[in-house]
Amino acid sequence: MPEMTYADAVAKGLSDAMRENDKVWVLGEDVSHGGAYGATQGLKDLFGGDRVRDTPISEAAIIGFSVGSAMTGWRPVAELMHMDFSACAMDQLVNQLAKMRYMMGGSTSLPATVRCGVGGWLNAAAQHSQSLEAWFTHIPGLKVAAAATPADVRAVLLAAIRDDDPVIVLESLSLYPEKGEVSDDPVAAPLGIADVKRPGDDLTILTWGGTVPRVLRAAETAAAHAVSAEVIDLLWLHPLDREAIVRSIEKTHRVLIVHQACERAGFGAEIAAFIAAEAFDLLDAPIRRVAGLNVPVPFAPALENYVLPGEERIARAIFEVAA
Amino acid sequence: MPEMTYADAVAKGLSDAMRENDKVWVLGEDVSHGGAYGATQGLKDLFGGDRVRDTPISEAAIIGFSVGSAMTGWRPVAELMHMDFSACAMDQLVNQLAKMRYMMGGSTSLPATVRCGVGGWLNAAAQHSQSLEAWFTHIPGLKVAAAATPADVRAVLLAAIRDDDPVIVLESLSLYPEKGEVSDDPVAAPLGIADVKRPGDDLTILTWGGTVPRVLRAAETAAAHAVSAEVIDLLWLHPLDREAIVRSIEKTHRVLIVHQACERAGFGAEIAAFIAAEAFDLLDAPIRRVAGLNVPVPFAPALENYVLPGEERIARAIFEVAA
Amino acid sequence: MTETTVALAERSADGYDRELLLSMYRSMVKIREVEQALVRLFAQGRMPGFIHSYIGEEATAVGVCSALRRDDYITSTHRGHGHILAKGGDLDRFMAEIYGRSTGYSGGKGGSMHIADLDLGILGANGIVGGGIPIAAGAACSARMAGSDRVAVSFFGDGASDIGVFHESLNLAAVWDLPVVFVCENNGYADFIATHEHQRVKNISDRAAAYGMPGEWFDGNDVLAAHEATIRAVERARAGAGPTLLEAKTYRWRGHYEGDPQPYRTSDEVEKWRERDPIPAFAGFLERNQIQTAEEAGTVRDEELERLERAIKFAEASPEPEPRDALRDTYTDIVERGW
Amino acid sequence: MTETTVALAERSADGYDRELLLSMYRSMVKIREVEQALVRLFAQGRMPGFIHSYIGEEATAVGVCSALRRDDYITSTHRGHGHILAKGGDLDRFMAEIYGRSTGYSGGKGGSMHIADLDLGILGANGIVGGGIPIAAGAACSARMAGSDRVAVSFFGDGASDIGVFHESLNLAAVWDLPVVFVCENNGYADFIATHEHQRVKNISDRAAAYGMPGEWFDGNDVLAAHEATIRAVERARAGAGPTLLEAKTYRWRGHYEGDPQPYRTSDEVEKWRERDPIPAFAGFLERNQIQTAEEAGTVRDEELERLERAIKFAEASPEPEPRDALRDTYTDIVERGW
Ligand SMILES: Cc1ncc(C[n+]2csc(CCOP(=O)(O)OP(=O)(O)O)c2C)c(N)n1
Ligand SMILES: Cc1ncc(C[n+]2csc(CCOP(=O)(O)OP(=O)(O)O)c2C)c(N)n1
Ligand SMILES: [Mg+2]
Ligand SMILES: [Mg+2]
Repeated sequence: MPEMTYADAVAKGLSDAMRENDKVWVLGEDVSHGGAYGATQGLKDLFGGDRVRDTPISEAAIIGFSVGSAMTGWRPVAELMHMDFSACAMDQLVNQLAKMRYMMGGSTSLPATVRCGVGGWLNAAAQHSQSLEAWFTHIPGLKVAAAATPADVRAVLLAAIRDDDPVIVLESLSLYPEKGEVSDDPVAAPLGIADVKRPGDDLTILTWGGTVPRVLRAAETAAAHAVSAEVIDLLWLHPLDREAIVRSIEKTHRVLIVHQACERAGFGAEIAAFIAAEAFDLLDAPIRRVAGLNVPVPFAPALENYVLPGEERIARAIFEVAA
Repeated sequence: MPEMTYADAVAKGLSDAMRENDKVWVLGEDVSHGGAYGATQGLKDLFGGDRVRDTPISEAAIIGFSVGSAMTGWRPVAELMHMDFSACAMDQLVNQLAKMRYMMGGSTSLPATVRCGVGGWLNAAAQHSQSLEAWFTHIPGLKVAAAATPADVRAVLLAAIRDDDPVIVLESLSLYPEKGEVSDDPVAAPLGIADVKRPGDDLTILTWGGTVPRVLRAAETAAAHAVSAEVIDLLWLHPLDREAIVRSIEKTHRVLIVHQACERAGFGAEIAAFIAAEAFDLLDAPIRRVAGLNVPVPFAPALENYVLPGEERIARAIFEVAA
Repeated sequence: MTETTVALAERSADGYDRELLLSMYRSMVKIREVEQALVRLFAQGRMPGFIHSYIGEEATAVGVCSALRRDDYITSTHRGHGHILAKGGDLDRFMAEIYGRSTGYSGGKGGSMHIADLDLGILGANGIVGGGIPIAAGAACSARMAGSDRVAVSFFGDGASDIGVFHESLNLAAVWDLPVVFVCENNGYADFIATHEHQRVKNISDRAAAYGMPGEWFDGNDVLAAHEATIRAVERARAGAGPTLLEAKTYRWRGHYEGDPQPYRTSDEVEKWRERDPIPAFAGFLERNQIQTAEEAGTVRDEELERLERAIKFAEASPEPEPRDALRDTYTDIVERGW
Repeated sequence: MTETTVALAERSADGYDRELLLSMYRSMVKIREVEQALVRLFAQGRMPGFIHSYIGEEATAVGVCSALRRDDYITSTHRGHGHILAKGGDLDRFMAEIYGRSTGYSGGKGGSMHIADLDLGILGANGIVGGGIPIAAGAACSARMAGSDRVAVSFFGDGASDIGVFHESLNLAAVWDLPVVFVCENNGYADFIATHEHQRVKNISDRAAAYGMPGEWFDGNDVLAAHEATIRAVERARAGAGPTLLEAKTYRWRGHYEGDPQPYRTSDEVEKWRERDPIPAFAGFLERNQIQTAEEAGTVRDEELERLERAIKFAEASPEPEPRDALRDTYTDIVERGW
């Protein structure tokens, strides 16, 4: 299988989807030029300016046009360069895109995909580093996915675009340059199915997006100290793979949740609440979260690395939970 | 103590604050006319058009102007008629208001208050019934409060306006006409302190806002069946009164969380996660949540009453958790 | 900015199709009677929620929609009844939805503010001020990309012309030359605030210049002015010449919502506008031009009232939705858990 | 729309204060040298994050800010270095912040995109396009309510003039007659997209009409044009006559960010604008008007370079922030938990 960067894998997923269905089109700021981070590179050459459309800096219109497009037979794929900018489009995302089908009693569907560049470790400070997936998982009508490898992001994107409901796809900005193998065939990720990225027996680590590689490295460290962590990359936050979570806890009886977003009211809270309600009797230890500290993401590397959940902090938590 | 409606108590809290500090001013849609729900009634007559300002339908500007005002010595109190419309102002709320102090290394403070009409039971459908507090509790830099009685809403508002940080205040639209006693003296709610609205021994119910009276009624029902529920009205979601929560669980060992917002990734999840991490060993039963079902709020009363957490559903959960 | 309005009294019917004119009249009467019935029924507590009455503005919805094809799109607003009916919405399902019944357009999930009929190109009323503007433009984009000559119309109010997404949508529609007509219904108020108190532009249609698109205002109480302005804009749109901003100058007879005590305006002001009632004005025009007699006009009203009575009966006889229906339609595939 | 630009070459210095002109020149040179140094240092990997260079646009920041008082407010953008320095920002703290050091304006919490100095009325650069526009208007509202004659200026780009909050802010500022000057820096591009590709209006200043406010464009490479247009707008604002929209027509010499490969434009185009370099043009003006000799201009540059060297040394010698500093400043009272 060919190796490519995460950013190229995004472009590949998009071109797979555009090739298999000519109702798929792409819009966003700079997308005809590859986008700010190269994730739409080459699409305009392949599919033309009608299906790869640059927009002004108008996030509300980007999503609003997508709503109208999706209601009238097309499959728009909108890019929000940084997820922070979704704040400029929340009405269209939440009050329109998410609810339109329901408000109409099911008489329409909205097969739109919204791709968001997510997270920190870019030294881009508080307005360009947020992971806001919790907002969207809270809103019925949206599906939410995240991917941490080139193969996964391609597969998740394909699944999202094929899906008949709106899907918010989180792409980890810090992973864009990372390389990995991606198959030639367009393989879509099965909806709502998590991926056990590393099997283990002593504790279950639930994570997604930008923290996946960090968790895997921390799990390596732990393994060197005879702690065997099972690492589950959720891939889908909604629908959530509850069975996979419970299955793993049945084995390990201990849970650590890791995510990049701020801890308070992050999606990790929902997972913990689910477990505390539905798998309570399986637990041998408190449910532990390691997440972004409850502060805005600061600029200076020394600060940012302290605030975001890095390998060292994750490793410490692994030992504590396993103890 | 005089009796007044919740809406009048809001106006009273605002006029208390405007009287004690002439830097306090009010802006929003229709506020000079009392606002859509009467919660700013009389303020313009008392304080004049300079301090009670109507705006166009421009939620982003309402909050953005508040940011600029708060940074330059004033204490704006912005009204968002329905919390659903906060979606039109999220960038200013989240990327500006919440983060400005931090991004500036503490060299400014932002004493702004944002009042939001919240929640359903109005037959106003999906775009006028949301409880979106989880979004804001997730964002460092904001404080979040909610009130369920006339006295509380007056006290919380006063505290919010006096506070030097931005505070989002949730006012329950369905409670606006409800009456209660409100003292003549301006009493502010202590920051981050919950209120035990009903003492009890068998389980702890944590709730806030529009569900408080429903929980209290359900607790009455339970009491008639010899189940003694302690009902804690959190009043502040951030800062959260963790001590009060733990203190109660030390007594009851059982927890039910009730809120109006959708269950998935609602703020109840954060509370459950906190308890599952920090009070795990105190628990005798799984943590249970009763909340809005994970669908948009529908219009027809038969549907809406099914979706929102009503007395019957709460009562059932009380018996289950206590069992 | 072209000023095109010729008072209805001076107009001739030359060039107009008789049937079209008659159907326009009928449509205006239908809307008026439906709205008056809703006002009455709502006051009786027969339906839940809120009612935003369209009374007095009928000429705009009808003038605009009569210039559209069945397969053209519209988006509408919280004050949307007129638009839905003018575009051909089914009265039974419409009424049942406002009653919150299972036979309604959305099975009771949406109510007055969320009626849609995709078969008629009605992409939904909308509870968010300005919310429908980019949606119409997105639909226009679909038409454009499909190579069809369908157009989209977005209705919205004077108040909506102040919200950010108005600006973003018009700008982007212009940049993409989309076949969309933005129809701003300036009815004098946004909630309790008069138009001149929430903006300082003389004509809202002047805002078109900010996007390099043509803008035009018309007398919103003159159904032919509305129709003709829309025809011009639609022709441009179908020809690929891009969007237009139209402004209808009209007036909201009733309060913002039913129950609004309206301390913010005088009854004199309202009275003056009631004298400019678009329906008798159009009836007079039809009479002068020998298209419809006063008697025939009376028959139209009677027929519409009878039709309306049936719709009300239909709605009132329809069952409430089953509570568990609430669990469907959030997604195409997932049914949520109930209790 | 008034067209006021008179080419710098034809201008006279009559009526200008000599010291003002000299300080304007110095300010432009300072910005240019700082920006060139940052480009170089960033390429060497000496600082984290992103750099959005202001090179080529110096006349606008300086022309505008030289028309302001110390106690007037400004809000700035991601491309904000020029504004901060023109408003008098302290070079040491500025440079240290861009380096992410504890001695920086925000102690390293903000970086290049979030520099502020409340004592100088600098209410912050801003990472969100258009984010600062309502903030400036809110500050103007404070001035108004306090009965002071302070004004506020909001800087933003051509791209920002398409975002919703631009529209909402200008509309509301007009309705409230606020003392704010909206300064749109049309530098030809928003990211990789040329201005004419993201909007269809001839002059961005024409958008003023949509709000019933005056609009005026000027040659953004002519520091006196910028200064004079601002003086006019500020006078109106101080006199209570409300806001103005100004458009500076200028050009971004470098890529959107340092590292931008710029396939979207030709080097010819860039070259043409480099020939319109605002700094030599202004130096020539000062020389012709016997205000500053070429030699003196050289001295200014040397002095600024020396000052700059000190600032760089200061920044590089400053310590990184302590990790646990990250836990402060979210709130005035709560310190967050660390690990
Ligand atoms: C974003 C948003 N803000 C506020 C409201 C509350 N609201 C509903 S209708 C309305 C007034 C709308 O005025 P206009 O656009 O002129 O339409 P009209 O009611 O006059 O038809 C307001 C403020 C809303 N629904 N959405
Ligand atoms: C709301 C928002 N959308 C997108 C971006 C990403 N972005 C940063 S700068 C920029 C271009 C800004 O163009 P313009 O306003 O013309 O300013 P210039 O960079 O030319 O000075 C974009 C799209 C952002 N920061 N904020
Ligand atoms: Mg109106
Ligand atoms: Mg630009």
